[in-house]
Formats: sequence, structure tokens, C-alpha cells
Amino acid sequence: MAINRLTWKIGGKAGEGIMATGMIFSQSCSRGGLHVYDISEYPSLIKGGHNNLQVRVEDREIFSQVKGVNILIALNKETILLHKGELVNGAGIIYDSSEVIEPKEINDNIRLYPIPFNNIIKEIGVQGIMKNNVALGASIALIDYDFGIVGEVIKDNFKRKGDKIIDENTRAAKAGYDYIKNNFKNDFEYKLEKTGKPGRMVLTGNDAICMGAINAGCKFYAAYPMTPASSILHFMAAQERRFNIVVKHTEDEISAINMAIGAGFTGVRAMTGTSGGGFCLMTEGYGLAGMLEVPVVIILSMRPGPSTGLPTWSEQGDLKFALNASQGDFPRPVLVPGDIEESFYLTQVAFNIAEKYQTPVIVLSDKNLAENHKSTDKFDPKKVTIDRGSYADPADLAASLDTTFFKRYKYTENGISPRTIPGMKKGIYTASSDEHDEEGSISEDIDVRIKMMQKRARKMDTLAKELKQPELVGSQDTDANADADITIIAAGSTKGPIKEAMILLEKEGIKVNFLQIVYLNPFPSEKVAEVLGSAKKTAVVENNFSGQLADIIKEKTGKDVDKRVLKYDGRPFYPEEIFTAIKEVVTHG
Amino acid sequence: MAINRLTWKIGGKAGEGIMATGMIFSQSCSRGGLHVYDISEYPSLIKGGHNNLQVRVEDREIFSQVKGVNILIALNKETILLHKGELVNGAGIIYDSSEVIEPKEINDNIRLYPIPFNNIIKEIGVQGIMKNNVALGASIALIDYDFGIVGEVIKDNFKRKGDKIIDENTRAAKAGYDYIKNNFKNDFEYKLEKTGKPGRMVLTGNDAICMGAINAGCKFYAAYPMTPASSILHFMAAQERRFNIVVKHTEDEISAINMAIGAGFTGVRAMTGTSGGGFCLMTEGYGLAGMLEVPVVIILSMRPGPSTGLPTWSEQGDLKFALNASQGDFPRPVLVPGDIEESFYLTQVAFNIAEKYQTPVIVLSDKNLAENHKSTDKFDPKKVTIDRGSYADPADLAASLDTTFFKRYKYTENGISPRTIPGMKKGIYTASSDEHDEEGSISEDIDVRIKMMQKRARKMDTLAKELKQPELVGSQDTDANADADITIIAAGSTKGPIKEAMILLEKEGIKVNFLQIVYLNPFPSEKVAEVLGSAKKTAVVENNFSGQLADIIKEKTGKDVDKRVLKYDGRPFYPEEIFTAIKEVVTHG
Amino acid sequence: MVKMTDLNVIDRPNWCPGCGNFGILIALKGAIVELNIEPENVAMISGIGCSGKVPHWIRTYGLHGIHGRALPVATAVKLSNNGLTVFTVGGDGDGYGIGMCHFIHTMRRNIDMTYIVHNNMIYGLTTGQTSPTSEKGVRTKSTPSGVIEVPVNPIALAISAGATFVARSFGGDVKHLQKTIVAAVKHRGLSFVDVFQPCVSFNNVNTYDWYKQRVYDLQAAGHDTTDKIKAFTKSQEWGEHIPIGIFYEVLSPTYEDELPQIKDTPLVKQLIDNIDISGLMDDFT
Amino acid sequence: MVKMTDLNVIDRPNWCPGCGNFGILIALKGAIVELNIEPENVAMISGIGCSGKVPHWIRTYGLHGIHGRALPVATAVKLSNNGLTVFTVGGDGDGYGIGMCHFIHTMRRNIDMTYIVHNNMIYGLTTGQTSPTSEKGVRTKSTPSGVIEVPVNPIALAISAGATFVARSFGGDVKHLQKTIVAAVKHRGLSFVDVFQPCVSFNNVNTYDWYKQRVYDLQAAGHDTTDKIKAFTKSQEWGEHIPIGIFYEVLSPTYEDELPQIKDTPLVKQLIDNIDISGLMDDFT
Ligand SMILES: Cc1ncc(C[n+]2csc(CCOP(=O)(O)OP(=O)(O)O)c2C)c(N)n1
Ligand SMILES: Cc1ncc(C[n+]2csc(CCOP(=O)(O)OP(=O)(O)O)c2C)c(N)n1
Ligand code: SF4
Ligand code: SF4
Ligand SMILES: [Mg+2]
Ligand SMILES: [Mg+2]
Repeated sequence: MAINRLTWKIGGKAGEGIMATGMIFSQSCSRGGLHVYDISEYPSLIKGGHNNLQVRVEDREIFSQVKGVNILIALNKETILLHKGELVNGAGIIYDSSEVIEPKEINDNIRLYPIPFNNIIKEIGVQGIMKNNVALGASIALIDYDFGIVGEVIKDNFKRKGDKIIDENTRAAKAGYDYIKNNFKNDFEYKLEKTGKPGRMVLTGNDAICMGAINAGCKFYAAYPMTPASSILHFMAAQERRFNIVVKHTEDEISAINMAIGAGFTGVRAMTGTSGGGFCLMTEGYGLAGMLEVPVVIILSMRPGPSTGLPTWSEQGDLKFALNASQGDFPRPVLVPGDIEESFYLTQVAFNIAEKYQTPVIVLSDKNLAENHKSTDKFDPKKVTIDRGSYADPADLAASLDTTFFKRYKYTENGISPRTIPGMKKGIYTASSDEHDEEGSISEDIDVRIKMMQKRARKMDTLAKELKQPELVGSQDTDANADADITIIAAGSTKGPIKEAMILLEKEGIKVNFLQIVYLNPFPSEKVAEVLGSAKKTAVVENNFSGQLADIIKEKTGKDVDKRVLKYDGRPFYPEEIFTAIKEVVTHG
Repeated sequence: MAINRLTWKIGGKAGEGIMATGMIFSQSCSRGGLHVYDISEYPSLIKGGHNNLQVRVEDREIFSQVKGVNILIALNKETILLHKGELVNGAGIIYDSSEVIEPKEINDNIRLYPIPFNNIIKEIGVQGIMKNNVALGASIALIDYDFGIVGEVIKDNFKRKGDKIIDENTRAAKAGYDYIKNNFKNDFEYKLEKTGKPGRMVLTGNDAICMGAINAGCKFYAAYPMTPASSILHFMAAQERRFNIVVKHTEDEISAINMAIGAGFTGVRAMTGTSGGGFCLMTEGYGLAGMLEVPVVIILSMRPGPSTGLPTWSEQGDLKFALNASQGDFPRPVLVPGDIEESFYLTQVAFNIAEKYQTPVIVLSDKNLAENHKSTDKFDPKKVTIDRGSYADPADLAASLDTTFFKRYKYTENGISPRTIPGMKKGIYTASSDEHDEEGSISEDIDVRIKMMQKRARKMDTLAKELKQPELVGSQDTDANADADITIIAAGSTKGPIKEAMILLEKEGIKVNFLQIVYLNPFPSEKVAEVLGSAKKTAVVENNFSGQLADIIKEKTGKDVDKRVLKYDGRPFYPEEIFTAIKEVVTHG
Repeated sequence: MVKMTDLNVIDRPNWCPGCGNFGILIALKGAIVELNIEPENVAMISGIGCSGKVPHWIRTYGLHGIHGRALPVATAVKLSNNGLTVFTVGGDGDGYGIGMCHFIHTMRRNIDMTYIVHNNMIYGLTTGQTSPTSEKGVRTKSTPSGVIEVPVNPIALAISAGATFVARSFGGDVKHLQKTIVAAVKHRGLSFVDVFQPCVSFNNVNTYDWYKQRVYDLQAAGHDTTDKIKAFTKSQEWGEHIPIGIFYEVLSPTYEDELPQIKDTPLVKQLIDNIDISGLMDDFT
Repeated sequence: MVKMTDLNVIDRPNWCPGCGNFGILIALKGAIVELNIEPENVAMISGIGCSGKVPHWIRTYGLHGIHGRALPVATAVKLSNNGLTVFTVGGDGDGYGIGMCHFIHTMRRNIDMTYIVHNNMIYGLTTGQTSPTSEKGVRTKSTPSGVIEVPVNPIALAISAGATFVARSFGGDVKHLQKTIVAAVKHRGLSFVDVFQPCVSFNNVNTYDWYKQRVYDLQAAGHDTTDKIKAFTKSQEWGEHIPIGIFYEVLSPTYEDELPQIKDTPLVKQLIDNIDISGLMDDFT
């Protein structure tokens, strides 16, 4: 008997409400004080293709999926065929009793829970689409969880759709629940119990980015839909009137970034978001923001390329692109959150850096982080203080002439010049994409060019000095092991499975340290070099083909990592895969 | 007295025909068997700003400008003020006698040749714009060069404008010539003599790229104007009917690359060309070509960024951008010609690689190489043989079914799959930007994804194997010094001044080797690592702020070069600057 | 004779059951059969969107490129091999949103090819955001408070941009659509067909019924297709009665007609191994 | 009162002597003076081109961005601070070539700002290539055998795209131009003014004289600016007689009107240090 430790999965055709049902399950678990992590898979089509969503539940914080499914809701036969290999001994399948399952199709140790979905639905008089609610209820019964919580979640989720819909959904779920209770023995090996602790938020990285942006005072969001960044647009649009934000679905990504630049120039905190293909179209504007020294936050949510690639899957294949996009040298801060909390806080930091250093800032996410849900404690909205950077001193302004432009691009020691925005008397200047002098006037002068390049570059030095070097940690965020067998270096969403893998490795007696790169630029070369110099062994764990982070590490430190653990099939790492790869490096080199 | 060794310069307002006059001078020298190298400077405006063009002439091959001007034609006073500092002892200034030059304005050792331009023009009855021809003629007299050659060049250059124009231009030049002969002693210290050897072509890197493209069978050129790539568009357009090429000035760069892809897909050798800002807009199409495995050649002609930057000046600031543009990992061959000959031959190689490896290929040039003229021996049009790569075997096609798509993306050992083009019976397939299987059908399958990523990547391995590692050379392309004091590594147009600097260094007893990187990707890591491992000292010479080539070297080899010699003010290196910097490294580390 | 089955592929289109794209695909195939064009001489070019998947589901040469950029690709395909019959297919977002620059410029180029827009007034593949043809006030995922701008009018824009064949049809009326596509292909020059395409998943306003109740046939109504002002006037009709059929058709030289480079031989068939640049080199000496 | 000198800068514009841009700059300054708008409340947004340099030569806030992308920038400037008077200025290549996508979509948005295109029918700054407004057959550096496509008709396109104020003027007639700009700024909503601008360096066909001989004033001719069909019909006139003046003007709610977010306070003036997301976090629990 395993209590509060299971993986629940639902699969069926696209368009059957898989995601909504999974969400109800996740929230129900979270409200019972349990921790959840869910992950969904869907193809790039709207209806009919195979969708699935998998929720892992435990009573400790969890950071990724794991191998092994305990309960599978198969809304169609295909789901069984596709996922039966993932089931562990004692797992159960909830499926439509009208499907015929040959004994040879399924392992002996798997329990079958056929349910007459159609009959039930007819009996209680609800729509066919409610099948998944019946299945959901059935699964709740199987794992013996509190149906009351599920009912509440349904109520909250369908609040806006009215009582009738709430009632139907609840009745469907209850009917499934009862069917199991009435027709099967209560001997399923996996159970969930509510803990009595308060519930957590269940949200995605994109949700966290939006909350971070709103909390940071983002007042302008312009974007063109693109998976996996579209849900940022949807979120921001849904909140536009509540938080007084202008949200614009633009004609293309070129317009999106240029609008964000227009807003930034005018003094409004502005953001745009996209994925690789859209970022291609933004690269010219990215350089423009760098040259104009206009603050803009760009969310680049990665999916597998090249080109359209696997549009609904995940990859970390744009690291080097983000670092080098657009012509010429200019400050390009790139921040890489590794989890949902960091998505929230780093988005706010990104706004601060953008305004303080007057430069575009990229927040690099990926589909795994952007779209998977995790139960998360409420954020601290006061943790990151808003820093709007250096606006021009009113005294300076008053003293300036009426016939000249304001020295908006004044050479300063830290590279940061005083800022003015339209409407400010005597702050007048033109922001120019041509090389320009301190007043913003176009200049091709050798001296001006050299000084201006250096001034802009100094901003990056100033920022680098301001940042702390990352810290090496041991398993479960403890202090680093002094005598670790290996150090893993990674950036972004691989953090979750790495943390889980570290627990597994520790159990095997393998001591692992972890260095998370949060700032891809300015890169913490010092710390990374130190780690590479002192660690017994090193590995990167990356969701891409070539090992881009390892390349960057080598460029910055001159050192190779011992092993590049890579995965580029669009799927996130399982902790077990990292475990195996790392164990292999440690034991056989 | 210095014979056949001088630098001639002309300056005046934009729009006064500076470039045309310089071209006549260069061609005249070249036809006399002399070597020339010219370089022009102009601001990003059409008329009135200061333009100048400088021609260096010697009777040995020369590769760059050098410091020190011997004869300055000043079409206005500003030219004298701007350039007098560049004049060497004994140099002469040809200028309008109506300008007053105070003795203190000018060094005692400079000779003044005031000419009554307006009177002369009135006398011979030609337009005021012919002033520069008068000045040109005067300069020819001063250096005692053969006026007959100049007359011929004028005739050839104005052939299309008719006899009247030829006559006027010639008379203007002759009048200037006669004025000097009649009014000044023949004691100017710098002279030119024709050598009796045959003349060479006088052309730019862009001219060479176009000739290479045409010779390689490029039949489709689509581009949007952008300095310094615009002259490729002009050249190709001017030749469209002579060589049966379709040349399209498109609505933007996005269209340009997508057109080139359309042509490549259809089986036509296609090219596009742009500079950084336009390349930003091409990055999405660049990845598309990579995914579709469609051959396209992209000329990326660099100018100083970020953003619009210094649009009419030069920089090598897009190396890392070119190498990493567009999302995801795919083969990205990048070729960097270092001079005009290489511009010709490498463009042809680029077409061969593009078709053989079915992938986009970038040829990375810059404004210095693209727009400066050099006298050059005629190219060997047969040197690079056309290789169209692997089209599908007719037998395979005949055998394929009528109901399926052709295996256009067949997994092969070398990564290269058989190609079909529209019109081929039974070769039907769809080229898809989504990840796809061997037949081109969209697939999200794990196995397909992995195999397809590997297949595409293998093309790069195959190409890498095919390429020779670059060779280390000594000064004047001799064998490398076994005991060189320093090795310079560089890519692109810095090659010219480096070659000149090596001669200077050798004269000082400093032994220098040179390693030119022609393939930025696949990068010759092996050779570079070997050189870095064995050289006493190493330096890169780059026209950019951050030392991008040095970064790439470090990423690929883990090694730092000892010195980054950088220049990023938009101007090319003078050999003397490299000389000084290298000497400093050698002597003081 | 080309048969419908010659155009079939093994995979079934993965559009939502009931999607208006099915009808368009059938009409497209029907038109190719009716025109008797060999599949290998057809190039089907698309961008990204539900509609953009068409090339995968018809056995002709195809290129499924990037979002909004199909027209430049198609243009070059035609110029590279003017023996091919070239179609561009795609969505309203693809063509009138991100692709608008190419739309206008292609309309004025008069390349002899056919552009079919699956206009479902929504972004289908990205799960339901506003499109440039969404009506003012429509609430979508990206415009939960309602679209503020007025919709684009592709017919008026095409006419204004200089297109020589401008039509509209309805995916729910396969016969009309096939007839329109046939006329479009037969037209010498750029043919543009805007097709009403119900999206059953994300557009529950502009449904099959919605269109059926409104559309009427311009040709049946005796519209004069040669008069630009009348065509423009018709393009302004919207609401209870919406015209379909050919709005405007005029003959004028195609882009290819003005290229002596391809008069005798398509580019792709021109030999490239004996090009002589010696005269060119002489020019520079 | 704002004076002409308040708008002067120290540098002189570096356009070619005689360039039509000088007249446009004067009219623009004149209009701002006439409208009495404080320079610090004006934002002058441009892309790249000879004309794109305007913001550098007038003492207002300015943003000289990238080629073809001025309209999105301007849109956001206005939405971020709707107290500003926002101008977009740029070339025909910038606006009708590479920027065509934004042109059409901005026309349908009805943001209260003014877009002035310096239409010299050529690419000036890049030294003389064809522009989308170059007439068919024109030989330029990029079209030495003559332009093949028909020119775009910006007036017809703007009308078709839903613009609420569509006008044309001539840089050689500063009075007419200033009057037109003043009317454009006063119009509530998006105002578009196409301005004939002689380029003395690269366009020797469409000269001052060429225009002077052809242009006539629509308003003097009693044109009805409220009738879209008539406006479209007028937009088709070209050749011996070319209309200038206001083609079309209609009042309809601006984009800003439909944003309660900025009804009381412009975005830029809204405080951001006391935003409370606790309710939002509750939504996810
Ligand atoms: C550059 C870029 N931006 C965004 C996307 C995401 N995207 C894919 S299809 C699509 C729009 C689909 O709408 P439409 O063109 O109308 O086609 P439909 O699906 O409705 O047929 C978008 C925004 C993309 N693929 N590329
Ligand atoms: C993306 C990009 N492509 C090309 C250019 C080069 N460029 C600068 S201005 C210009 C066109 C100028 O023509 P127009 O917009 O008509 O302005 P004009 O100079 O005639 O006023 C071009 C192509 C650029 N700056 N950016
Ligand atoms: S989402 Fe709409 S357009 Fe796309 S396949 Fe489904 S019904 Fe068709
Ligand atoms: S090139 Fe033409 S548009 Fe540009 S400044 Fe000169 S005259 Fe004016
Ligand atoms: Mg659509
Ligand atoms: Mg122009």
C-alpha cells in the first residue's frame, strides 16, 4: 500500500477536455495539502490527435515527472496501447467498458476498471463530453480521496459558466465515483489522503511570469500568438482591465517588439513574448532596443527547432541564438528561470534590469516550464522591489538649453545615462538607431563611436558586478558536498528532474553537487571555472542536440565538462534518465 | 624620388562624383600594369557630406591601404582640413585656386597646386561637375603618368553615355593635365610609370561575389537594398538579361530569403544578400532552409551595429550572430572570404556546398571587402567545378509507388538524402518546416525526431571531413616560420592589412605566421588548437568590439589567444596599427 | 487523365471533424482533376496554420514553410519553373495578418498563379485568437474584451493593390468553390480567392449556417467583373447579404511575360555548366 | 505660444540641396506651431530613409527606429501616453514597401495619431532603387530593365483598410501641406497623409514641375469626403490630373476610446509600486 505517492494519467483525443480534467485533479490534490507536478503532451492539431496529461502527487515538494504510472484514465483504446508500457505493477486502468481488451494486450499485474461511460451519462442525463468527469470521479474513488474537495474545485472552476454546468460536472464525477465504490473492492494499492495543510497554487511557469510581470508594474504587453508563449498573451489579456494593462495581439512579432520599444521609450514597463520563430522576427528590434537603450522585457519560450519543428513540445535549443541575436555588440542580459518560483521572481528582476540598465532583457523559458503545472506556495509580492533606474535630475533638466537636445546618452562611468521620457520639459532628445553622440544626434565620428560602444558595454560590466555568483548546492538544496563525486551544471527547466535525480543518486551513495546557471549573460564565468577546476567530475544536462550550455561554458572558461547529458526528442528528462547517465559517468567515467 | 609607390586621394562633397573619378584613376593605373587598392569613405547621406576615396598604387601586389597620402585632390577646403594630417613630406595638394590657404594651415613640406577650376571649365565649355576631371588630369600630370591611358579609360567608362560626354570628360582631364604641365615645374617627388605588363581587373569584393555567383550558375537573386550589399543587387540586375538571371528587388528581406528558398526548392541555384538588419529578418527563413534541406546562398555583408549603427562603414560584428541565427540546431556552414579572389571562388564553393549538402550557406563579408577595389588578375572560371549534389536516381523514382511521397529525407550515412524537384514524376513530396519523417510527412515520433536531427547533423560532419584544415603561412604567403615569434589568427577582410603588416614586421626582424580562418563553420578546431598549442604567442586581429573570433576559438579549442587586436570605429585596420600592436605583444607580452 | 485518386495520400487530414478545410481540399483536388494537371507539375505552397497543412494531404509537390511567407516562396517557384501550376494556400492570419506585406505586393505583381485563403476569421492552430478578419467586438482568447479594430477587407485590398482576378467563395459550397478555383487557375495572372471556411472549434459565430443564410452569387446576380469601381462597391457589402463569386477580372501582361530571361526555357531547365564570364571580366579591366 | 524657433535644432538637415523633404519639414513645424503644441508633448517617430531623419531636425521627442517599423512604435507611444501628439514620418519604401503590413493594420486601428509619408517614388538613402510607388517601366539601379509590377496606390489601400482620414499633399506646396497636416492632427483617429516629395538626386521624372503641372485640390473641386466609393474613385485618378487634399474623412471611435484602462490616466502616469496580486494568486489556489 502506497499512500500519497502516485502518478495519475489521463489520455484521449485532442479536444476531449483532457487538460481541464487534469487541472481539476491537480487542484483537488493541492487543496488537500498535497504537492503536485503535472505535465501534458499534445500534438500540433486541435482535435483528434492524442493528448495526455500526467499528474504526479506526493506529500513532499516534487519537481518533475517520474517514470511509472499508477492510474491511467484511458478515454480511448489508443491511450491504453500508447501508455500501457508506463504502468507499474498494481496500477489500474479506468476505461470504457465497451472497449475490448485482450488479456495478452495487458500485463497480469495491471488492474482493469471498465466503466460503462455511456450508460452512466445517459442515466444522469448529461452531455457526452462529461465522460472525462465520470472517469475523474472513478479515479478519485479508486484512490480513496476526498470527493468533497473535488466538488469544490469543480464549483470554483466552472463558476463563470453557471450553476447548471457546475451541477452537471459534479454529478458526472459523483456518478463515476459511486460506480467504482459500488462495483469494485476497495483494494487499490495507491491511495491519496488529504494532509490538513493549506492548499497551494497550481500554476505554470507562464502563469508565474504573468504574475511577476503584473506585480512588477508591466503596463503594456504586445505579442503575436505562438506556442508555448501564447498563454502569456491569454493571461495578460484576461487581466487587462483588472490591472489596467494595455494588451495587444499585434499583426506580427516585428510589430510586437517595436510596440514594446515604443512603450518602453515612453516610460511604461513593457513586455513581449514569443518562441523561436517569432523571436527571429524580433531580432532586429532587439538590437534596436539595445541601441536606443530602451528597456524591454522579452520572454523567449523555447520549443524544438529548427523552424516550426515540434511546435507543441519542448527544447532548450535557442541558448546561443538568444545570446547572439542581432548584429553587432551590445549588452544582452539573458535570464533563465529554472522553475515556477524563479519564473515569478526573475521576471520582476528582468524589469528592474531592463530599466536600470536601459536595455532589452531576455527571459529564457521553455515549453516544459511554461506549460506544466506545479503546486507552489504563494509568492512574496514584496520580495523584489521595483527599481526604475536613473531618470534625469530635474535640476539638470531645468539647467539645459532650449535649443539643444538633452544629453540622454551621457558618457558615465557605469555606462548608465540619465533618462527622460516624452512629456518632460527640456528633456527632449531623439533616440536614434544610428550611432549617435551624447545628445542622440547621428555621428560617424571615430571618437564618438568608440566612446559610445564602450559606454554601452560598461552597463554590462556594472550589471555583472552587481550580481552574486551562483551557489553550488547539494541534494535537496543543502550545502554543497565537499567531496562530491560529480557536479551537474544546468540552466532552465532541467532543474526539476535534476533535483529529483540527485535524490535518487544520493540513495545510491553518489554525492552530487548542482550549479544552476540563472544568468546566461552576464555569465558567472568565475564560479563556473572554479567549479570545473575543483569538481571530480562534471556534467551538463540539457534539452538540446549539441550541448549549447556546454559550448557556452567552454567559451567562457576554456574548460570542457566531462559529460554532456542531452535529450532532444521534445520530451523533458525523466529523473531516472539523468540518474542513469550520471551514475554511468561516475562509475565508468 | 619615389617611382610607382604612392597614395592618391580625392575628397569633396557627397554627390560630386568622387567615386567615379577615383575609379578612373584606379583603372588607369591598373591598365599600366600597376597594382592598386582603393578605399572610399562616405557618410549615410546622399549629397553634401564629406566623401573621399584613396588609391594606393605600387608595382607589387598590395592588399590594403597604408598610412600616408602623397597626393591629395581637394575639391573643397574641408578636404584639406580633414586630411592634411595624413600627408607625408613632399606630398602635394591639388585644389581650387579660389580657396585661400593660410601658410600656418599647412605644413612647410607640402606642395600646393592651386588650379583655377572655374576658369578652365569655362574656357573649354564643359559643365561644372567636370571639375573633378580637371583635377584628375592635373594629378596625372603631377605624377607624370601616361595621359593616353587615362583617355582610354574615360572612353570605356562613358561608352554608353555617348561621344559628347566622352569628349567633354577627356577635354576636362586634358585641360587639368596641361595646366600643371604649363604652370608648374616637373619636380614632384612621386611618379608613376606604366610597366608594360597587361592590365588587371579593378573590382570590389561584391563584384567578385557576383561574378562567382554567375559563374556558378546562380539563376535567381532576390534581395532588398541594404548597404553594403546593395551593389550586389545592382550588379546582378544589370546582368539579368545577359546571363538569364531573374533578379528581384523584393518588398523586404523576409520575402527575399523565402523567394530564394522557393527557387532552391524548385531546383534553381538561388542567392540573397543583405547586411545585419536585413539578416535579422532572414533568420526565420534561414532556419526554414535548414529544416527543408533546401540549398540557398546568403551573402551577409557586415557593417557596424548594433541596429542601424554606422551604415556606410565596416565591421566584423556579426560572426556569432551568423553562427547561431535561428532557433534550434541545424547545419549552418559559414564561409568567410578574406579577399577579392576568395570572394569569387568561395561564392562558387558556397553554391556547391549548398546543393551538395542541401542546406543554407552563409558567405560572410564586410563593407571593406565588399566595396573597396583592388587590381586583380582575371579569375579562373574553371577552377571550381559545379557540383549539383545528389538528385534522386531515376530507377529509384520509377520504382516508387504512386500513392506515397518520395523518401526525400531518407536516413543516410552521410546525412545527404536524394533530392527531387517539382516536375519530376514520382518524386513528389512536401517539404515541411515541421519535423518530418523520411517522406516529409509531419511526425512527432520520438524515434523519427532523433534520427532526423542526427541525419541533418551528419551532413555537417561529412562536410567537415571533406574540408582541408587551413594552412599556416609566413609573410608573403611563404611557408610558415618554424620559429615564429607570433601567430596571427583572423578571418575575413583583415587579411589584407595583416599581410601588409607581416611585411613590416618581418623588416623589423619579427617572424610572424598567419592562420586564416575561411570556414567559421565547420570550424577547423584541430588546426587552430594545434597552432595555439605550439605557437610562441598568438593574436587575433578583428574589426569588432568584443573579439568574436577569439570567443569562437575559445569555444572550439578551450584556448585563449594572447592578444585580441580589435578595432571597432568602422574603419579598416591600417597595416601600421597591426604592426604596432603585434610588435608590442611580441616585445612586451 | 488525372483522377481524384492520383491526388490522394495515405494519411487522413487531422483537421477537426466538420472543419471547413475538408470541403476546400475536395474542391482543390476537384479543380486539379477538372483541369487535368499532372500532380508532379503542381506546386502547393503554404505557411503555418490548420489550413497550412494542405500540402501534406494532397499528392502534389508541396512546401509547408513558415507562417505568413508562402507567397514569396510561391512567386519564386513559379519564376523558377514557369511550367508548373502553382497554388498558395493558407489561413487568414497567415495571409492577412503576419503575411499582409507579401499579400499586397504579390497582388501587384501579377505572377500567373493562384492564392487561396482559408478564411475562418480566427487563428485555428493556435487555439482561437482574433484574426484580421474577426469582426469588431468579437471576444477571443487574445481579445477577451472584444476586438477593437475594424476587420480587413481582403477583397477591397486585393482590388486596390492591383490584383487581376479577385474572387470569394465558400467552403460549404464545394461546387461553387471548385468552379471558382478552376476559373482562377485559368486566369492568366495572379488569381486571389478568399474562401469562407467554418472553424467548428473556435468560431461559433461564422458557422456553415451563418454563411449559407447570407451568401449570394455575384455571377448569378449579373455583376460586371470588368469594372473596378463596381467591384470595389461590391466588396463593401457585408451583413445580411454577402456576395461570393468573381468580383473583378481583368487581363494584363503577367510578370513572366516581361521576363525575356524565361521566354524560351524555364530557369530550372537552363544549363549552368557552360556559362562564360570572360566578357564580364573584360568589363572590369 | 509655441514659436517656430522652439522647434529648431542647431544642426542643419543634411538632405541634398533642393530636396523635397525641406518643404515637408517646414510645413510640419508650421503645423505644430499653428496647433500650438508644446514640443515636449510631441513624439516624432520614424523608420530609416532620407525622410526618416526628420526627428533629428525638429526639437521634439523623437525615435528614429528601424526601417519600416515606425508605426508600431508610434502606436505604443500613443497608447502609453495618450496625452502626447504623435507623428510618424517616413519614406515610401519604409511605409509602403517593407512596412506594408503595419501600414494596413494601423489603418484599421484608428489610433489618434498622424502618419505622413514622404513619397518620392524612389529609395533615396540607398541611392536610387525602385520603390513600391515607382511607376511601371521605371528604370532604377535595382530595375535596370524597368519595373514590372504596377505601383501601389496608398490612398486606395488606406481607404480599403479602414482609415478614417486619408489625404494627399505636395511638398512643393507648403501652404497646402501645412493645412492638410493641421487637419490631420485635428482629426480624431488615425490620419494618413501621402505627400509627393521630389527627390532631386534619384528621381528625375517626378520633379517639382511634374507635380505642379498635375496636382489639383480636391477641396477646391468640391469633393465629398464622406463618401467612401467616391473617395475610392478619386484615388484611381492618375496621369494628367492628380488630386491632392482630403479624399476621405469619417468619425468613428478611436482605439483609445475603447480602452477603459487609460480613460482616466495615461498608462505612463499610473503608479506601479502598489499593485496587489493577492487576489490573482487566490485564483490559482
Ligand atoms: C512567426 C510565427 N509566429 C507565430 C506562429 C504561431 N502560429 C501558427 S499558426 C498561427 C495562426 C493560425 O491562424 P491562421 O493563419 O488563420 O490559420 P488557421 O489555423 O486558422 O487555418 C500562428 C499564430 C508561427 N508558427 N510562426
Ligand atoms: C531591414 C533593412 N533593410 C534595408 C535597409 C536599408 N535601407 C535604408 S533606407 C532604405 C529605403 C529608403 O527609401 P524610402 O523608405 O523611400 O526613404 P527615402 O530615403 O526615399 O526617404 C533602405 C532599403 C535598412 N536600413 N534596414
Ligand atoms: S481548429 Fe478550426 S480550422 Fe483548425 S482544424 Fe479545427 S475546425 Fe478546422
Ligand atoms: S536622395 Fe533624394 S530624398 Fe534623399 S536627401 Fe537627396 S533629394 Fe532628398
Ligand atoms: Mg484562420
Ligand atoms: Mg522614398
